[in-house]
Amino acid sequence: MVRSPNDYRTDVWVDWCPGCGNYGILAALYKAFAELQLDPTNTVIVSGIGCSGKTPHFVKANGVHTLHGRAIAFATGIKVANPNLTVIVHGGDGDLLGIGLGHFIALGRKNVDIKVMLHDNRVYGLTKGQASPTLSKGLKTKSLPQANIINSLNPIALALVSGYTFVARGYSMLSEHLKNLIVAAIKHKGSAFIDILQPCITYNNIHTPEYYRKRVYMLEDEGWDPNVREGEAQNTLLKAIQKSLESDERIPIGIFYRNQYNQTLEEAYGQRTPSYSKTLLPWQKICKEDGSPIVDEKLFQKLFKEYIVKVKKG
Amino acid sequence: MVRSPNDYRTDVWVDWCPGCGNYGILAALYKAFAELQLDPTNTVIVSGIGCSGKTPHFVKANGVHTLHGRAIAFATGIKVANPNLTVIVHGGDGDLLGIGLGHFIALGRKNVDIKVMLHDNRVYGLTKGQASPTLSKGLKTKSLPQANIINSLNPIALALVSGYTFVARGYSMLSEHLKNLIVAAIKHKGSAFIDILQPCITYNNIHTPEYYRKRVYMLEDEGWDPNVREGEAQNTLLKAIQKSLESDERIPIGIFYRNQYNQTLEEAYGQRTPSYSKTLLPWQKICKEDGSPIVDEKLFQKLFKEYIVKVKKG
Amino acid sequence: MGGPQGSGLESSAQILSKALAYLGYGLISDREYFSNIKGRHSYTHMRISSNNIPLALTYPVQVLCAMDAETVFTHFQDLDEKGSIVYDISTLQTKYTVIPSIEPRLRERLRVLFSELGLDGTISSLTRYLKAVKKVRLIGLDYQNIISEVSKKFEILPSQATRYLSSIAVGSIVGLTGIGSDAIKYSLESRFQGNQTLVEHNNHIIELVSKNVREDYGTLYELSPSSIGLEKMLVASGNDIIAMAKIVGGLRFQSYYPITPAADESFTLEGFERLEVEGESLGSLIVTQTEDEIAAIASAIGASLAGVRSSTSTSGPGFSLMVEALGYAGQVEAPVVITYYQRGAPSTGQPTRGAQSDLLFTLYASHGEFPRIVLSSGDHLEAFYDTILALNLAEKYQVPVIHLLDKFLANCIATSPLPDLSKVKVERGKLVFEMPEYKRFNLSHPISSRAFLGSNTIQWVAGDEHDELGHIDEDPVNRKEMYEKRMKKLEIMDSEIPLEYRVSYYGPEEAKLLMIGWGFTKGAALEAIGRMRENIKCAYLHLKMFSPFPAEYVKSLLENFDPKNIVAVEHNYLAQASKIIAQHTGVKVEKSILKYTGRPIYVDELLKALERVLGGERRVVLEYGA
Amino acid sequence: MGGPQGSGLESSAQILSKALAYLGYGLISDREYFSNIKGRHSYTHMRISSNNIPLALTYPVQVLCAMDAETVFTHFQDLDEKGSIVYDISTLQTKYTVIPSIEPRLRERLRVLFSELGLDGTISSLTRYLKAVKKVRLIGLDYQNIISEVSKKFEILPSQATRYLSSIAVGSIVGLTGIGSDAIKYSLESRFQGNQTLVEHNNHIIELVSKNVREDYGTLYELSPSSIGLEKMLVASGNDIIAMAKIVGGLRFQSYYPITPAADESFTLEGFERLEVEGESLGSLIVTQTEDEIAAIASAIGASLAGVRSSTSTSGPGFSLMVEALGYAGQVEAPVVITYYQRGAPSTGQPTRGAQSDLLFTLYASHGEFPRIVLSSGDHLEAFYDTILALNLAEKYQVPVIHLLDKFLANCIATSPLPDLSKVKVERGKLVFEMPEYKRFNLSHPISSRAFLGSNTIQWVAGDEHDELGHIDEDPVNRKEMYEKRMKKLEIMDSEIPLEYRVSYYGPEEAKLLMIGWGFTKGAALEAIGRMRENIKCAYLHLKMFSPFPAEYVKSLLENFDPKNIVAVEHNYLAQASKIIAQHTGVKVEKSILKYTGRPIYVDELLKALERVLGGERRVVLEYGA
Ligand SMILES: Cc1ncc(C[n+]2csc(CCOP(=O)(O)OP(=O)(O)O)c2C)c(N)n1
Ligand SMILES: Cc1ncc(C[n+]2csc(CCOP(=O)(O)OP(=O)(O)O)c2C)c(N)n1
Ligand code: SF4
Ligand code: SF4
Ligand SMILES: [Mg+2]
Ligand SMILES: [Mg+2]
Repeated sequence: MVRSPNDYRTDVWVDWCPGCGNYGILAALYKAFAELQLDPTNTVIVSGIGCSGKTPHFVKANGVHTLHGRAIAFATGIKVANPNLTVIVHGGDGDLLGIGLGHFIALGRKNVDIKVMLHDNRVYGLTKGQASPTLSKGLKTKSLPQANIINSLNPIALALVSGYTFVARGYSMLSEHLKNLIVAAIKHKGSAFIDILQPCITYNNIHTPEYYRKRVYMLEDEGWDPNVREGEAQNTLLKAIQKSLESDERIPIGIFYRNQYNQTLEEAYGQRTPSYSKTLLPWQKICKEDGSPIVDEKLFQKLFKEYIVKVKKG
Repeated sequence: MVRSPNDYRTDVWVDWCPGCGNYGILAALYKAFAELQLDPTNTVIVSGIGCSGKTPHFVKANGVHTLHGRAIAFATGIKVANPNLTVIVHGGDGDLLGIGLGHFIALGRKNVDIKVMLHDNRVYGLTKGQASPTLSKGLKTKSLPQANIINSLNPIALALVSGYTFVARGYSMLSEHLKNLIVAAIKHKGSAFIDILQPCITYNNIHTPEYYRKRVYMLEDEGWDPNVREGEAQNTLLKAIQKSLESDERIPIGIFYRNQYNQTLEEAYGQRTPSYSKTLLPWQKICKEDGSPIVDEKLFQKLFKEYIVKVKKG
Repeated sequence: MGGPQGSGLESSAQILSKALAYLGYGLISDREYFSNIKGRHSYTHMRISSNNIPLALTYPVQVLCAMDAETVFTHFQDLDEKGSIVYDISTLQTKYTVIPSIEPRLRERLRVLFSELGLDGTISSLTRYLKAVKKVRLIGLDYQNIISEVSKKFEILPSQATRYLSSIAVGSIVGLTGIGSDAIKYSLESRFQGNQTLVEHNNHIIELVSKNVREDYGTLYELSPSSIGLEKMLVASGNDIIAMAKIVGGLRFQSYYPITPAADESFTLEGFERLEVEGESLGSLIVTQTEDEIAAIASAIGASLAGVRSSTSTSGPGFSLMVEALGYAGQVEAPVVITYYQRGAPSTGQPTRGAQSDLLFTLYASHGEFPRIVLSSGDHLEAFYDTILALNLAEKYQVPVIHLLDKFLANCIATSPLPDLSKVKVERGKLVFEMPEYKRFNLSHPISSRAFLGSNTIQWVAGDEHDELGHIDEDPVNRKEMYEKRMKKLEIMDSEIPLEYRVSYYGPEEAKLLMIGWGFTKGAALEAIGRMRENIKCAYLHLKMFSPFPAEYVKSLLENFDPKNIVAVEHNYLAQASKIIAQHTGVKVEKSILKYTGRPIYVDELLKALERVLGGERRVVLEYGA
Repeated sequence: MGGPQGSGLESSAQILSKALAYLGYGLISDREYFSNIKGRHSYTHMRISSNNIPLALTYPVQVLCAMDAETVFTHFQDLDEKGSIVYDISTLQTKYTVIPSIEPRLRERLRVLFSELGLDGTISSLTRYLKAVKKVRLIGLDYQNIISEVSKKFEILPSQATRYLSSIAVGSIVGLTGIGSDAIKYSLESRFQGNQTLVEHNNHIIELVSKNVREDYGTLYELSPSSIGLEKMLVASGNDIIAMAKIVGGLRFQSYYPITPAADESFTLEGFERLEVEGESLGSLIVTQTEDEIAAIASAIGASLAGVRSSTSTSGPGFSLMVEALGYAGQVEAPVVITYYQRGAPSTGQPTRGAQSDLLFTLYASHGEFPRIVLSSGDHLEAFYDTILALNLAEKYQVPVIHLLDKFLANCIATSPLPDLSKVKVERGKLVFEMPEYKRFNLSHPISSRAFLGSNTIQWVAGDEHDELGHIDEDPVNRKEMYEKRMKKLEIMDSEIPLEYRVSYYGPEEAKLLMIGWGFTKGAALEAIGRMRENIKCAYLHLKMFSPFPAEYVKSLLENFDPKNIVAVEHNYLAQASKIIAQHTGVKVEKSILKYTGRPIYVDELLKALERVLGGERRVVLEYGA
């Protein structure tokens, strides 16, 4: 059976505000899934809390809607437990770069094969529009009583410095382009990050589709090559960081950086413990037919011999 | 009274392992305090948990020994409540870059005038030598059962990307040089970070004084200029990031980056609320002599007029 | 009044509230909404009285004002016999089956019900049924027409005029109750602070609709003049009144991480950072949004150590993250106030619904043992005084104080008299500003003198067990003494804090039936006392302070009642307060009336439940409300 | 045996333990140490028996082996009349005043005591006093001499030879007790796994010292041959035995963030990642160090959702951070085991000391209400079975399980018989691997069929209140049903989990005095039963499961006792378990014997305290131990 984008829709009513950028992300996701013909039973969307956090309910694939800021931590457990799953994280900018920042960076360090989609609307949507970590200092979106007083983070630079091996930016209103990024991220082996510019129609009257229309341009149009060649990771990284510092007046989208040479954490575990790669943990036997543990008296004594003392006779 | 380094010592027994790099940090701190003639009653050392976390007890100045990973968050409250205080954070690499990473980055964003001293020993000292976020993948220090499986972070690059306006690296065994860095950091207005290479004699048999002796060199010897000139922050930043990527074989110490042009959070609050700068919060009056609140019936009705309805007569 | 979230209903409720207050009426108004920004069903449930300030909500309602078809389908059963329903006649042909935002379970219930009643699922058939069977007055209006008129009259785009839709609700209620146009004008002026266009446009719709309604149906619910007799009234939500109290109480530092239903308090506080009255500054208030809740409480404790009255506001998920630092505050004897608005739990639960299921958690949160105060409030004015009390007790006893509230109170708008500030004092406890050999944790008394960081002292503070100076100390004798120093505060607080701050008894002394509750339950319980049938005298024991718990008083009081006539009334499953009673007094409250749907307890259902309890039922679970 | 932390004492204790086990003796050995890596005072308190496995520690001790002067000053009062002290004669002139690591309070106590006794503060005067007044045998050795000899003999640097200092302690005990050289050889081989140099060097010192001691003082404490009769013994710390149990129980994923006293368990587990026996793989175990405790529990829950038996181990501060995710597990019905080692609290507290002060916290941690299991263990073998029980119950009931232990157990090395694996089963509960319209939260039964992510199903999981599919749902009827579905599990668990897993009664049926305790208290209580004077029959009620609490059994049992003869024995201030009893049964346990210095309850002090309780005291606070 060939799955169409529509086959990944659930019956759940999508309750984002009309005009919200999240619709574009969802559409791109459906299309990417269809293009890759992902098996919904082997795909898991993990999310945090926020408007963005609702994504899994709208997708017919396994969905784990977790806690604010913790999606990556849950996802890491899922992926390490079963590396066969395609694991995708959807989170907000407050979610991933505010409360969840520690996990966001840890994922870069670990290079677990998880794809992180940042719904970057520069506000805390679901709590009614407070400033998020990607809102620049001095800006006053309509829901703020006063201008934002804290400097913003640069998600791309941060992901690069953290060790993500695939770093990209997309724009929710350019759904085809975004779909391609998602496909590339899923195909990539290792931790992947897409900063998705997502207009919040209700609370963010600065970063509107209008705003982005004027500023967004595609890296590929400039002939940008994000790919690391063997041994040249550092140069490519530095170049990508430089690109990421480009001012707000011209916003590049596309793949900034892609490094195919780094070992994933799952691979490292497999190297350390070959049986980990041979039989997936969930399907490893832990007891016999009758329910008794596979570690029986004999195996127990062998396995734990350093703790067992054979008492001297007589 | 002129204070000597010794005047900043307490009677508490310093219970670090003999030969620990922390001694060098402590010595540099005493000297820096003496050079700046810091008033102990107006100085606060805030620490997390770890071998590094014990620092405040050894210094005769206010000391707040907080929770693992949270020193920066406590320090931010202290400094914002009383910007007159000199506030210094001492933390471990697990403390600041593991569990406390979110706060570490948040401080960069906020540019609160706090000085962060990272006791970078690449292990979790006080819990007996597990790998910390600055230990490279593949290394196996003597306390690890197997080689470290997770990539390390680059503290300098991270601090730069986070927005710290003063970023430096010191080495605990070069106490005079380190002292100078501490002095410069304290003199700097804004969030300052010093990555202090600190041999852990007990658990880290790789990053020993021997190791560092061979690799460490001083930025100033290369004529490095860390200072941002007006309007050139981005270039200087990029250059500093590039420098921070220098491989482990040659380790630069000194000031990587210094930006004097950014507003601190305290300044921003003062701008928003002039009385904040006029009278320090702790000394603002909140009640009258008799204990009644300064907001009396009359002021209450004026202050909260939008919530008060005068009932129509008759 | 119901309609889609984000369509202006919240503002309509405010406009109505102020207009009614202007006329001297008492009101309470609950807002129910989904965890959603736009489109899902929300409603305001308002109760108005001309002779007192209503304390709780009740069903059925007299008027249902539906901005959309979903509201009709969701609420038609809430309507009283002979009540009135205002609805949009353009929705007459709308079937419930085509409304995507109706949740599956409600849709299923409607399907069953409509098929039983033989209705075809349209608004039209439903309203006909209501008229025929429940004698409901049908007030069908053409909303689109009204909007077009406005758009024409003011020469604005129809899409812009749509923003005024919710004023149709206000207009119809104004028409039905006879609220005067001066009151509406007053209220609009106050709501739109100088934006005359908004005042004019809204006013126009309200006048238009109210005139139509009045002409066609009469002033069906004409309000008699108020006999309440207040000259001034506070009209505020729980969030707002607590913000005001914090300012009066001398708060200078509030940290928070956004979370429903706490964030509105911080939002309100942000409006007062300058603390200016007529250009003169009373000080300054720092309101700071942190990177997470851990940072929120940590920085509040930091500010407290520096000598500033500080607090943080949060809800369940946020408090769960604050637990470690709460223990730190306990261990280092730092005053700090946590304003805790309970919501539907566990976990993310029901973020925008109410509950009282976090009581046991707050009492024991964080590892280890340390003294804390847990204080809860039952209504707006109580919350006002308690907020200041919380700030005082935190500093006086150098302990963390958890002020336990809930979403019901947070979002309810209520009228109340102005607080009596002559009753309010600021107490900062034992302070010292200069001392050469200062010992922060002097063992000579459980409550040591407190110095601010930055005064003429040096101090050390550590979450490790420490000596008198604050340095780490593992000596067993010091451990015991320092542990006891802290724990002794529990006894001191218990003996010093007056009983009237901790528990209140309402009702006749010789009552037969005793309700025990806390927090927002108060309103419904008090109303129930008044409305219970004559021969059953009821009373209500309102618990406010759970730590230190007024064990002796509660015990001796309970002994006056027949155990089968004592009933816990709570918004949780376990009857948590009664567990605490058992723990402290050995008295097990065996009966309970509980509700955990996320909606408040209504007076009418409580009355029915009380009858069932009298009839012998041990546990009644309430479930009314959409 | 005492000496500076980091000087090899831990290893000495292990060597002695294995040697003693080899000879069939029973032993229990507690390790006390500061939150410090090197230099502060640490000691091992060991009790050895030839006719049974000792369950608890007691004072006074027969032999005190001091590696340094600080040990002598810290422990001389622990010595029995006529006991023996082994010490370094080169410290004879050392005064307590020059030892910087002695904490101020102990120094002050020594000052007072020595001045009362007219001693000058040197080891020399103190030992003379001990000999004269307490008839203590003085075994002075020249440690430096011994080390020099070794350094000469093996041609190693003296600084290197110093590493063997702690073997002097082993040697002296071997000498005094007559442990055979075969036992020591066996033990050294096993400890140093093939490193013959270490075996040889250590063995040499041990032989040398033991010979000297035996020659000069005789085998003062010659152990009679063991009558225990076990062929094999487990010699392990609590941390280790739990690691073994997890492996037997089928654990496949352990996440952790380092913390004392939990981390050693994960460290042990890491050694078994490959799960290989003689080259054959039994599977694999992922042990993963996370960025913080929040990630630790979140990833364990994630692994659990993917179908893997998972757990995380932590202590108070870590658990405090796990609270939010704990509620998530409760809400989404995810099995997960949290192995929780209590330590001195609150806050950072006493990181390396023991306590039982987190019980109430674990019962109510996280906002809202959800079923959980809280299970505690009293000794090594109990902990072994309970660990597997925890893994089973978590999956069977799809709830989070908190396995509550403490630092005492974690760090105590004890001998025990090998666990009886025929009693052990793995139970995974209701599983489903394939189902087209799979409903993860099917409402038809409180326990729904569980599918793994990645099996042939699709499921949604949300911390928000959800419908049967797992999608967010705010409908009040669904809310009530889903809430009740979860909470009903409490009743099911209560009715299904056998009583013997939850509570044990020890002692004669017709006892007069009842102790109630939990966790590590068990050992001291059981010994006290045996050692109480003849005419007072004692019993001990060992509580193991606090949620669901075996209320009826406990209630009816307590009714058999005179309330004045029921006493709570706990390592906390509030007598937490007795609070839970009161809450569930209405019975208030009015008497208590409590200890909260961070040191374990010793049998001798417990006996004295029981007498005081019999004499009418309501609350006895214990404080023995350095
Ligand atoms: C621990 C915790 N703190 C706070 C919240 C409240 N909360 C819900 S959504 C949200 C932020 C949403 O912002 P963002 O992550 O940017 O997502 P968006 O809604 O913009 O997609 C917050 C703070 C929560 N659910 N949990
Ligand atoms: C919440 C919490 N988790 C874990 C610990 C245990 N702990 C104590 S020190 C420490 C780490 C120390 O490592 P680092 O921060 O690098 O400091 P160092 O000792 O190396 O100076 C940890 C994990 C704790 N105290 N609190
Ligand atoms: S609030 Fe903003 S982000 Fe959330 S659904 Fe509405 S438009 Fe989208
Ligand atoms: S363990 Fe390492 S960091 Fe800690 S005191 Fe010892 S040498 Fe220093
Ligand atoms: Mg956002
Ligand atoms: Mg470290």
